[in-house]
Amino acid sequence: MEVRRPTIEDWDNPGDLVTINIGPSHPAMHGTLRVIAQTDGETIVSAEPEIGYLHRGVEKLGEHLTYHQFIPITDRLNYCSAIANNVSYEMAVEKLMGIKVPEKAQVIRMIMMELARIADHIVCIGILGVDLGAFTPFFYLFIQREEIYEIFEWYNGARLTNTFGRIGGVEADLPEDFEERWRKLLPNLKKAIDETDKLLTHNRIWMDRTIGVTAFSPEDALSWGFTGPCLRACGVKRDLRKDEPYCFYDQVDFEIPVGKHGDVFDRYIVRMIEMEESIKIIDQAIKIYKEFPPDAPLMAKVPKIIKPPVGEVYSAIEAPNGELGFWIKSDGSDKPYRIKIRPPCYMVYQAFPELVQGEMIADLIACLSSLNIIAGELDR
Amino acid sequence: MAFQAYGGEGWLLTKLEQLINWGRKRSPWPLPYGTACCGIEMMAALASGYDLARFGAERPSFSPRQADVLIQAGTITKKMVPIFKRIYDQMAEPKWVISMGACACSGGVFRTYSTLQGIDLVVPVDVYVPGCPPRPEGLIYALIKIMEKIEKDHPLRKKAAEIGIGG
Amino acid sequence: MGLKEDVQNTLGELALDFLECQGDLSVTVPKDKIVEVLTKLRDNLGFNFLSDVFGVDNSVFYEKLAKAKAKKKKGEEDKEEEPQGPPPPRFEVVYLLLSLETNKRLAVKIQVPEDDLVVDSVTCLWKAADWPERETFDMFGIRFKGHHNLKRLLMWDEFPAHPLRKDYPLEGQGEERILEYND
Amino acid sequence: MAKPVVKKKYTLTERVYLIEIIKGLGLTFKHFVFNVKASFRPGPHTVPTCWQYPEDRREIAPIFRGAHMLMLDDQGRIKCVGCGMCAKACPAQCITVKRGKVAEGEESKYVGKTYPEEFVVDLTRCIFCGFCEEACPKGAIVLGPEYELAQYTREECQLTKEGLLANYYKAKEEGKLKPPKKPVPVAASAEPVAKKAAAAKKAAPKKVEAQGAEAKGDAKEAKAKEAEAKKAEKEQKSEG
Repeated sequence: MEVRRPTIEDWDNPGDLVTINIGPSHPAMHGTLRVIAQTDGETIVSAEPEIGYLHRGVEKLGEHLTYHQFIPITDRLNYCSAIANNVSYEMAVEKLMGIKVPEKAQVIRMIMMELARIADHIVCIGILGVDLGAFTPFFYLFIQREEIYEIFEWYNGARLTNTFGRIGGVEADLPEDFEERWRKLLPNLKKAIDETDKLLTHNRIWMDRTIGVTAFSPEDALSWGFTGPCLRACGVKRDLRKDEPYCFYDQVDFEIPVGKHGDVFDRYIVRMIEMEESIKIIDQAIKIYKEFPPDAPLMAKVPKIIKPPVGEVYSAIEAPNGELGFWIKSDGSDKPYRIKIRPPCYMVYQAFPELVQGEMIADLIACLSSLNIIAGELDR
Repeated sequence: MAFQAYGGEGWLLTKLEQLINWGRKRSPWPLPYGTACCGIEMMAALASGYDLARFGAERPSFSPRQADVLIQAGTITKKMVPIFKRIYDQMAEPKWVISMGACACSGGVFRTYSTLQGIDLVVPVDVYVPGCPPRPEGLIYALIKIMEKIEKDHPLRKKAAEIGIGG
Repeated sequence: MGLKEDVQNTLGELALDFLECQGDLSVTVPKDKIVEVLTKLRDNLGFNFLSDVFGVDNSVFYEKLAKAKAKKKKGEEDKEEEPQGPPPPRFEVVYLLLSLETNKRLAVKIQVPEDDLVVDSVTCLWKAADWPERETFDMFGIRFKGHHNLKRLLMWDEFPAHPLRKDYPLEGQGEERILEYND
Repeated sequence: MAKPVVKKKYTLTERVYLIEIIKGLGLTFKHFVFNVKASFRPGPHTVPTCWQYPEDRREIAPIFRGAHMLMLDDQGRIKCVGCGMCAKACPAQCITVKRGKVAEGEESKYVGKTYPEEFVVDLTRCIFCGFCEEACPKGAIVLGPEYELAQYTREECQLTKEGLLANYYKAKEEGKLKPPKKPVPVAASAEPVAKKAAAAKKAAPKKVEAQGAEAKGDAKEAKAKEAEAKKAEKEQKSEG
C-alpha cells in the first residue's frame, strides 16, 4: 500500500487525519530527531522522520584534516561507544596502507571494543526503560557504566570520547590494575544485568508494551539494510565478528543471540544477551592478552606522516549498533580524498515509517528507543 | 515603593532581594537540552552517581516554560538554530544558559558549513563549560557558578529600572 | 575462480573497468545500465545486500595525481607528453554490495558527467537505497530518476549549495537559516 | 507495514502480574536497605551513595586529560621552544604559538634558544584529544588534571601563558603531575598483510569448546602462533 508521506504543510489542511509533530526538542526524541506523523485517532497512518539536525559536516571535515587528526572526529560519531568508531576508522586506514597491526594491540582493541559495546547497550536499555516508564533500571545500570568509563579513563585519560588507538596499533598498554578493576566490576555488572532482567523481562506491563510492537520480517529488514542487533532480532544470524572476523574474534567462543519477531522485546532481549556474551569475550580475551610478553610490540612501524598509496578501500566492523564501515579514497597525499562513513543507525532509521505504520503513538516512542538511534552517527 | 523611600539601597529592599535570590538559587530547574555527546555526560550528571538534584536541580524540566537553567549540551547546527532560539524564547524570566562543551561554546572542532560557531551568537550565555565533553563534575561546577551569579543578582532593582521607577 | 572473473563473466561487456586495491574489488559500469547490472549481480552472483550508496567528486582528483607525478618527474629530464583524452567525468556514484552467503564485497561504480546529473534510482531493487540516494542528491546534486521522495535530507530545504562538492569551501559560504518563526 | 505477531502465552506468574511486581518491588527495597546501611558506614562515601562532588572529590586518573599546562624542567626553566608542532597537530586548531628569540640575560628562564612569546590555548575550541602532548618534541605541553573550567565569558576561557604556568604550579603543588609516559614498543619490521593473513589462518586452530579447556587451548594457540610467526619471519629473511 502506497501511502502519501506527510509534510509540514498538512498542518494547514488536515482533513480527517491529524498531523502531529514530535521533536526535535522532545524528551523522547533524543534531542535531535524529529518525526512528523499523521494519525487517525491514536493510530499512526504514516510517519516521516526528518533528520539532519545534528549534521556537522564530518565527511567534509575529513577531507581537510590529516589521517591522524581525523581519529578524534570519529569519537563524535557514535558517542556511546566511541572506541568502536576509532577502531573501525583505524582499521580502514591500515587496510589502505597494508599495515599489519601487532597481535597484542589487536587483543587490547578487542577488549576495549567489547567494553564499549556493554556501555552502549547499557545506554540503550536504560533509555528504553526511561521512555517506557521504567526508571529504576536506568539508575542501576548507569552506576556500572560509570565504572566502565573509569576503566577507560585509567587507560588513556578520557571518559567518553577516548581517541583510542592510533593508526598502526594502540597508544598504550593496558594499565597494570586493569584486570583487578575488571574483576571488581564484573560481579556488579552481572548483578545489574540480572536485576534489570528481573525487573523488566517478565513484568506484565513491560511485556504488553513491547511484545509484538513494530515487528519486522527478516526479508524486509535485509532489504532495508538493517544490521546489528535490530537485524538479529528479526531472526537473521549475521554478525561481522563471526562472518568476517577481525582482531581475535575467530579464536574466542561466543554465541550470537537471535530473535524471532523483530519486535521491541526481541531487540531488548538481544541486547541483554549480547552484554553477557561480551563479558564472556572479555574474559577470554584477557586470557589471550596474558600470553603475550610485557614488551611485545603495540605499534606497527608507521611513518610519521601518513601517506597511503592511491586507492580506495572499504572496511567494516561490528559496532554495537551494527555494521560500521569506512570507505576511504586516497590520492596519495596526507589527507584523505574522500571519506564515506556507513553508519548503522542511518539504514535502520530510514525504515522507521514502515516500522511504525499502523501502531499507536506510544509505540512510536518505544520503537525509536529500541532502535538505538544515535544522532551523531545518523547525521554525521 | 520601598526602594524609593529608602533611596534604593535600603534594608528592606536588600533583605527582600536576598530572599528572592535565596529562593532562586536553591531551585535552578534545568532544561536538559542534550543534542550530542555532551548529552551523555549530562545524563551521567543527572543519574545516580553525581545526582544534580543535590543542588536543587531536582526536576529536569523538559518543557521550556517551567525551566530556569537551559543546559545546552551538544552541537547546535544551523538547521537547529530556529528551534533552539524558540526554546530559549519560550523560557520564562528569569533564565540562565549553560553552554556545555566545545561545540556549544564555539563550534569546537567542527569549523564547518553546517555548525553554528557558538550558541552565544544566538542567545546570551551565562556560563561556558569547556571540555569535549566536560566531566560531570565540570557541569556541576558550572551550576555552582550559576548559583553564585544568582546570589549577586539584584532582581528588584532591575525590575524597577525596567518599569522606570527608582532609577 | 576469483571474484573478478565471476563478475567479468556475469557482466560481459558491461564491465568497463576493474580496480583492485588491498583485496577490494570495484567495477565500473555504464551509467544507463546500473539497474540492469545490479539486478544481474544480485540474481546471478548472490550480492543480495546493499551496504551503501554515495557519491564522489573527482574534479580535483586527477589534477592532484598529475601534480604528484610531475613532482616526481621533476628531477628527471623534460616531461613526456601524455595522451590527452577527454577529461574524465566529474562525479562518481558508488554502490557497495555484499553477499550474505559468501561474505564477499563488491563496489560498483558509475561515472556521472557534470552536464548530465541524472541516474536511475535503485530503490526498486533495495529499499535501503532510499536515504543514501537522497543524501547523494543533497550533497552532490545528482538526481535519481524514479526515486519517490527526492528532496534534501541533511540540509534544510532552502540550502543553496551542494556542500560535499570540492569547490564548496569547508566553512561554508555564509548560509544562515532564517531565524523568524510565526507563533 | 509491521508484521503481525502471535503473542506467546504468558505464564501464570506473568498473568497474575502482581507476583512479578512484588518481586520487583522487593528488589528495589533491597537496594534501599543496602543504601541506608551503606550511608552509615564510616569513611568516604563510595558507590551506593553519590559522590558528594564539591566537598568529596572523586579520584581521577593520573593521566586524565584536563586543562593544558606548560611544563618547567627541574631548574625552573620553561621547556617550550615555541616550535609550533602542537598547533600543527591540533585537529581543532585551538593553539596559537608565537616564537621569540631569547633576549640576552634571560637564558636562565628558558631551556632553548627560542621561547614562546605568546602561547594561547582556546579552551572553548579544544577537544582534549591529547595530540599536542604527543606531538611536542620537548614534552613541554601536557594536559593536566584540572577539570573545573567553567567561566562566565568566552575571553576568560582563553588560556594564556600565565594561565598555563599557573596550572602547572597548581598541579605540582597538589602532586598531580603526570607520571612519565612509557614508550610504546614498536614492531621491528613491517610485514605485508597477505603473509599475515596466511599465517594467522594456519595458526588459528579450531575453536575451543569446553570451558575448562579454554586456558590450556589458548596457551597452545598463542605458542603455536608465535612459532608460526617466527617461521614466517625467518622465511622472509631468507628470501630477502
